[in-house]
Amino acid sequence: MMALLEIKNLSIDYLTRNGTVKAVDDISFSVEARDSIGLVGESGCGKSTTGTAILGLLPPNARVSGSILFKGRDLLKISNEELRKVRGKDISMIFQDPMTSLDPIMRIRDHFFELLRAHYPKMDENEMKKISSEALKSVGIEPSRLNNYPFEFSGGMRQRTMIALAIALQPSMLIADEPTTSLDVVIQEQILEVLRDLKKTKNMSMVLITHDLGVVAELVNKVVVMYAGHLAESGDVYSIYEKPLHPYTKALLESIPNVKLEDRELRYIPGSLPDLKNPPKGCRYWPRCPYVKDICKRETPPTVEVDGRKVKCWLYGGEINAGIDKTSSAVS
Amino acid sequence: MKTYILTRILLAIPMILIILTIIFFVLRILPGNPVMALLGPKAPPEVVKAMEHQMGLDKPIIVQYGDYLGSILKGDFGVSAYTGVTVIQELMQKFPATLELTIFAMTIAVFIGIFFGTYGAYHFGRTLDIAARVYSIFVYSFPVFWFGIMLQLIFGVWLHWLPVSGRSSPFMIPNHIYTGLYVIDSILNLEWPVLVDTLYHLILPSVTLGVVISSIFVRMVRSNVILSLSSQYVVAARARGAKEKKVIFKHALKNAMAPILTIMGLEFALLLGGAVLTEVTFSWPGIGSYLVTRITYRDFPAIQGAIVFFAMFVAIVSILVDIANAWLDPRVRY
Amino acid sequence: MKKYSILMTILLLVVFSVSIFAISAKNYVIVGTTDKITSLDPAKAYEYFSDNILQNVMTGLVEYIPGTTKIVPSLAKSWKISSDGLTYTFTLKKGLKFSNGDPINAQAFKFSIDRAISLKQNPSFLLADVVKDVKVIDDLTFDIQLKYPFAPFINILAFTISYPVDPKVYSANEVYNGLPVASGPYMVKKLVRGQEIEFVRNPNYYGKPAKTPIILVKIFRAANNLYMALMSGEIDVAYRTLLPQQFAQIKNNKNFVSYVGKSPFIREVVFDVNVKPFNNPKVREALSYAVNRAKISNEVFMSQVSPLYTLIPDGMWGHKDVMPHYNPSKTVSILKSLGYSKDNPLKISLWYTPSHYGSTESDLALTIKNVFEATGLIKCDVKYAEWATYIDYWTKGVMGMFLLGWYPDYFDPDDYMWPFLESKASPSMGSYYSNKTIDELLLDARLVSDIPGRTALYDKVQDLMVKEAPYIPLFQGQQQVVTKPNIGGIVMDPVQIFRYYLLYKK
Amino acid sequence: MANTTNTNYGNQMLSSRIGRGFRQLMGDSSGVMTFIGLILLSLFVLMAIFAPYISPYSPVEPSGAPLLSPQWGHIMGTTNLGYDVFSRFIWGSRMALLIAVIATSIAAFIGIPTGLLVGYAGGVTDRIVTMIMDSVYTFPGLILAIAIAAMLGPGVLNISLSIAVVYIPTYYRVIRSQVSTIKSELYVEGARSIGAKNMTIIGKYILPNVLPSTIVVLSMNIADAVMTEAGLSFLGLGIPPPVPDWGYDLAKGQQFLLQNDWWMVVFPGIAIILLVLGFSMFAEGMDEYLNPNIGEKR
Repeated sequence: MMALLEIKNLSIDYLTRNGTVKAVDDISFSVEARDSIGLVGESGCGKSTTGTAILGLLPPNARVSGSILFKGRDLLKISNEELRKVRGKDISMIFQDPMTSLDPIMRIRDHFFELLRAHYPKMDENEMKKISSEALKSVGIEPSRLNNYPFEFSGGMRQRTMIALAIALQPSMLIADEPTTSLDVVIQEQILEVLRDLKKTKNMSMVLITHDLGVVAELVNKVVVMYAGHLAESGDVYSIYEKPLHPYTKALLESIPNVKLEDRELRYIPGSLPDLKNPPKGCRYWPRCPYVKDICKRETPPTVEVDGRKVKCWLYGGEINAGIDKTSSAVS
Repeated sequence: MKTYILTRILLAIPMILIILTIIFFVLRILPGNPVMALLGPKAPPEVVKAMEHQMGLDKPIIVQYGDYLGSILKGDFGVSAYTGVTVIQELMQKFPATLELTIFAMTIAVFIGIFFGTYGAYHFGRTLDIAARVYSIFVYSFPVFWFGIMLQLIFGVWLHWLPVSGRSSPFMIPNHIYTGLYVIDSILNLEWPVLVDTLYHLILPSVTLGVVISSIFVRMVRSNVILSLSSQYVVAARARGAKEKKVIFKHALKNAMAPILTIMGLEFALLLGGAVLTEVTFSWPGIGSYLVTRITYRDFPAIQGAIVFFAMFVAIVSILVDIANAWLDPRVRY
Repeated sequence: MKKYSILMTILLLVVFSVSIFAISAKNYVIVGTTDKITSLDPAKAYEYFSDNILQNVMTGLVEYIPGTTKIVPSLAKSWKISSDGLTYTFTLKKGLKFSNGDPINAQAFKFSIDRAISLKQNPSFLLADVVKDVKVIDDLTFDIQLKYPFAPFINILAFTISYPVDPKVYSANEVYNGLPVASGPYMVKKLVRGQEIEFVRNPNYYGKPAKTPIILVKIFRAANNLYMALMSGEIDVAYRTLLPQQFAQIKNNKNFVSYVGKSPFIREVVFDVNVKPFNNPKVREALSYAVNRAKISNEVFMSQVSPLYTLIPDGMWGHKDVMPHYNPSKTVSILKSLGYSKDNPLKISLWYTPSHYGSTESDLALTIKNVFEATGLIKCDVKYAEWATYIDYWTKGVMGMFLLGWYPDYFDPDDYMWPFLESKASPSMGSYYSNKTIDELLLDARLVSDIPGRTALYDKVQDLMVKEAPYIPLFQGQQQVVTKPNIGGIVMDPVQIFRYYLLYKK
Repeated sequence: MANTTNTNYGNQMLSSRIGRGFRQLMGDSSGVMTFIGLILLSLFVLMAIFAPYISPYSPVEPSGAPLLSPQWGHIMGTTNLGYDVFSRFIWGSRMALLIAVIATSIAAFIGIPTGLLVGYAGGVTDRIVTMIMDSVYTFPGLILAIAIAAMLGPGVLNISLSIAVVYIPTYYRVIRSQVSTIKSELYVEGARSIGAKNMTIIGKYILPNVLPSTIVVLSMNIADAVMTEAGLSFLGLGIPPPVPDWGYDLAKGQQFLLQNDWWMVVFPGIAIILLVLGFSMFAEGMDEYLNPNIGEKR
C-alpha cells in the first residue's frame, strides 16, 4: 500500500545575508493513511520547517530539495495553483499561536467563507453557513458565534476555531504545529481532547509537531525525533518510549518530568543547539552527547535500521560498531 | 461611535487655537504696517489713522487678540484689507480649488503608494521591491516645484498635451457653483465639456503633487505590508488555500491599512505644504497661492483666515482618518 | 479591470479631442494678464489693473481721447471754470443711465464724490485734498468747489476716483463688493477672482457700443503661465506682463503681432537724505554718474525700457534731460575727493522689493550693484524686504538707498514733481528732501494754468534737482501688447488706459 | 524561526559591508544606502569647504556674457546676468548646508532639552507642552515656515529660525516618548533610590540612551530643511542675491526656461535633489542599521 505522505531526502536551506542555514538535512519518513505521527525535537531543530514545507508555506528565502509525495504526487513539483487547491482541502494545518493565526479584522464567519470559496467558488451562502456551523459545533463552539471577531474569543476558543477551519473540508491530513504550546495547561487539555476526538471520529492522518513528548505519547502511533535538522530516530511510539536508541531521544525522554514519576528531579539536556549556519562536523549531536567517540566528530553517521526503527547514530552502525549490531544498513 | 467622533472634534479645537495664536503674534511682532502697505506711501496720516482704527490696529495687541478670537468663533474672519472683501467669502472661493487639487493628488499618491508599496513588500528583496525603494527615495528628494516645472516643460511646452496653468480654459467655469469643486459642479450642471476641461487642468498639478507625496506612501505601505505579510494569519490564510491575491489585499494590506491611514493623516500636512508650492507653480487659484500673495501685503485677516482654514483642514482630515480607522478595525469600533 | 481602464482612457481621449475643437469661433476676445484685482469700487480701487477695469466699465465727467492726452467731455455735456479757478460747473448729458437702469444725475455725482472722500480709502486724498464741496443745482447741473486753484484738477476728474456710482446700490459708508454697476461700454457679467472676468456690452451706455460683444480677461499667476497660454493659443491678447526675454522672443515670432508704446511709468533710485552717507549731496552726485542706464536697459530689460534722465517722462510736456549721463571716471574723482579709496571704499546698501515690481527687480538691483562696484571705490550690499515691510522701512528711515517706481494718478508734470520734491510730500516717498526754492516754484506751477508758463517753472525745478540729486531716475517703462494677428483695435495710450471696448476680431 | 523580514544583521561592522559586489550591495540595502548617502554627503561637504578653490569664478560677480549655454569655460553655462552657474552650484552647497545645519541645530537645541525635561517631569506641564508641540507638529510645516519667514524677513539666521520652528516638535516628540519609557526602567529607578539628583539622572542615564535615535531624525531633518529652504527661496523668501542659493537660482531660471535656457533650472535642481538624496539615504540606512526591527518610521 502506498503511503499517504512520503517524504524522501528532504533538505531545506535558508539563504540569509550571513550565510546559508541548513535547517533540514536529508530526512525521510512516511505517513500512512489514518496514521498519526509526532515530529519531535527542541525548538529550532527543523520540525516546524518540515511541517511548513509540506504545504509549501516556507518563506521565499528557503531552498527545498528532495521530494514530498502526497498520494503519489510530488508537492514540490506541482504548480502553485495546484498546491493551493491541496491546502485546506486535502491537507490542513494549525499553528502554534492561536492569538495571531486568525485575521483580527475579519469575522470568524469570513474565515470559513474564505476557506470554502477558495475551494468551492460556486457554493451558495446557506451551504457555507451550514458547513461552518457544523465545523464549529464539532469543536464545541456555538455556531451563533460565527459573527464574532477573533478578539472576542479566548485563546482556547481561537485554537478550536483554527481546528474547525482545518477540518471543515474533511482533509485527509492535518498538520498541527505545536497546537498547545502557547496555551495554559487547562486549555491545553481541552485542545488535546478535541484532537483525540478527531482522531477517533474522522478518517484522517495527523502530523503533530511538538517538543513535548508527553503530548505525543497519547495521540500518535509513530514518532520522528529530529535534532538540528537531522532525523535522529524514528519508529513506533511504544518502542521508542520503552527503549530509546539515539542518545538524544534518551535525553529528551528523561527531560519529561511526568514520564517516569519516580524521577522527581527535572532534567535538562546540557549544552545547546548548534549554529546551523556552521554546524559541527560529523554528527550534529556530538558536542552534547555523553557517548561521543572520535568518529562522531569526523563523519556524519548513516541512518540505520534497528528493530524496525531508523536511527542515525554511530552507536548502531558503521565499521567501528559493526560487531555490536549486524542489522545495520546504510540508507543514502 | 458618536461620542468617539465628538471627542476627536473637541481635541482638534486646541490645535487650531494654538496655531492661530502663534500666527497672530508672529504677524504682529515684526515690522510692516499693513495699512501703509494698502494705502501706499501717498496716504495722508489721518487716512492711515482712520484705516488703523477701522481695522482695530490701534488697540493693545491683547485686546486685538481677544476680539479676533471672538469673531472667529462667530465664523467672522474679518475683511481683507487688500480687496475689501470678507475673508470668509474669499476663502470659500479659494478653498474648493485647494480641496479639489488635494483630493486628486491624494488619490494618485494613495494609488501609487498601495500599488508599488504592496507589490514591493510582496516581492521583498527582489527587483520590484528594489525599484519601489529606489523610486520612493528618489522621488522624496524631488522639490515639488522643480518637478512641476519639468512636467510643465515636457507635457505643456514640448508636447502640447496638457494645459499647464489654472483651473479652467476661458469660458469653462461651471455656470452654477454649488460646491466650488468644478468636477462636481459641472456634473450637476450637466456641462460635459466643462467637466472634461476641468479634469484636463487637474492632471499636471495633481500628478506633480501626488507623485512627490507618493514616495512616503510607498515606503509606509511597503514596510507595513511587510510586517503584516509575515504575520501568522497570512500564513494561516495560505494554509487554508486562500488565493494569493486575497492573501495580499484582504489580509496583508487591509491589516496594514490602520497604521498606514494614521501616517497618511499625519503626512497630509506635508501634502498641504506641497500644495502651496504646486499652486504657485501651476497658477492654481487655491488657498496656497492666496496665502503667498497676501503675505506680501501683510493682509492680516487674510493670512490668519488662510492659516485657520489650513489648520481646520488638517484637523478634519485627521478626524476622518480616525473614523476610517474605526471602520476598518473592529477592535477600535467596539 | 485592465479592459475597463483601457476603455476609459480611449473614451477620455475622444472626449478631450472633441472638446478642444468644440471651443472656438465665438464673438469674443480673450485677454490674458498677470495682474490681480483688488477692489472694483472706484472709491477704493487704486492700482493699475482694478483702475483699468473700471475705465472699461465706468466713465466719468470727462475722458481722454484714446491715444492722446486730450481731455473731452464724457458724461458731462460741457463745463465752465470760474475765473478764480475755484468753481467748476458741470452740465450732464440727458437721459444717462447706469447698466441697471438707474439714472446718472447730478445727485449721483454729489453722492459719489462725497462718498469717495468720506470713505477715506486709498485714493480718497486725490479728491479730499482739493475738493471743498459739491452743490447740486438741478438734475443735470452741479458745482464742484475747490479749496484752492488746482490746474490739474480736470485730470483728476478723468480718473476712476471721480466716477459716479449708483446711490441706490452703493452704500455711503461701506466699500462695495458686488459686481460694479456700469456706466461705461462694458459691464462685468462674471468675476472669479484669480481666474477670469467676463465682460459683456452695457446696453445703457450712452456712447458708441463696444466693438466686441464679449471680452474675457484670464488671470495668470506668473509671466510663464501667461506666455505658455499665449503660445498654446488659449488667449488672443497678452497684456501685462511678460518677462523681457519672453517679449523679446515673441517680437521675432511671426504668429504674433506685438505693439510697443511709451508708458508713463518711471523707475528711480531714492535717497533718504537724512541717512549717512547719502546726506552728503556729493555722494549722491557721485553715484548718479555711476549708473549705467544703457546696461540696465540692455541686460535686465532687453532694451524694452528707455533710459530716463529726469523725473518727468519723455512724451510729456515739461520733460527735460537734466541728469548726468554715465561717466564712472567722474564718480571716481568725486569719491576720491571725498577721501574714499580702494582700501577705504564707500560702503552702501541698496534695497529692493522682490514682488511688487515683478521678478526682474532682483536683477535690476544686482546690475546697479555691479555698476557701482565696477568703479572700484564702492562696496554695495543688496538687501530686500517685502512690500509691506519696505514701506514701513522707508517711512521709518531704515533704508538709505532704495528702488521705487511711480505711476501717475493724473497725467500732469505736477504728479511727477510735487510728490517727489515738495518738502511736505517727499517723506511719503522716503526721501525727506526739502528745498524752499523748489517748494515755491512747485506751488507757483500749480496756480498758473498756461502750459508754457508752467513748463518754464518745471524747467527750473529740474535744473535745481540735478545739483542735489535726491533721486536717480533710471528709466521709463514700455507698454507692451502681444496679440494674435487677427486681433485689431489695440491703442497704445500715453495715459496707459487699455481699452477693451476697442478690441475686435478681424 | 521562519521569519522572513527581520533578519538581524545589526551586529555587522559598517566597514565590512563596503567593497562587496553590486548585486549583494543592492540586496543589503541599509549598507548600500548609507554608503551612497555618505559619498554624496561628503561630496557636498567637500564642495562647500573647498568652494573657493574649486569654483572657477566668483559666484557673486558676473564672469561672462549673459545666458551662455554650457560650454568650455562655463561648463554649466551662465545666468541672465552673466554669473557662472557652475560656480554658483558649488558655492550654493555652502548656503544650503549652512542654513540646514543651523536650522536643525536650533531645532535640536530647543527640542531635545525640552523633551528631556518635560518628559522627565511629566504631569500637567507635560500635557500642555505636548499639546502645543503636537499642534505645531500636525500643522503643515512649510506653510508655517512661509508665514514666519515672510514676517522675519530675509537673512540666514531668520530663514534658519523659521525652518527650525517647524522641526522643534519632531525632536521633542522623539525624545519625550523615549524619556517617559526609560524613566520608569529599573536602572533609572535604582539611581533615584540611591539618591541621584534629577539632573544627574537625566544627564547620565537618560540622555545617552535617547541620543542615538536622534541621529536618524537629525539627518532626515537636514534633508527636509534643505528642501524647505529651497521652497522658501523659490517663493522669494530666501537669502538676498547675489549670495549663491539654489532655490533663488531655480526660481530665476524658471523665468528663462521657456526660452530654452534650461541650464539655469536643471543644475540647481540636480544639486538640491542630490543633497537631499544624500541625507535621506544616509538617514534611511542608519535607521535600518540602528533599529533593524522597527523598520521605517517616517
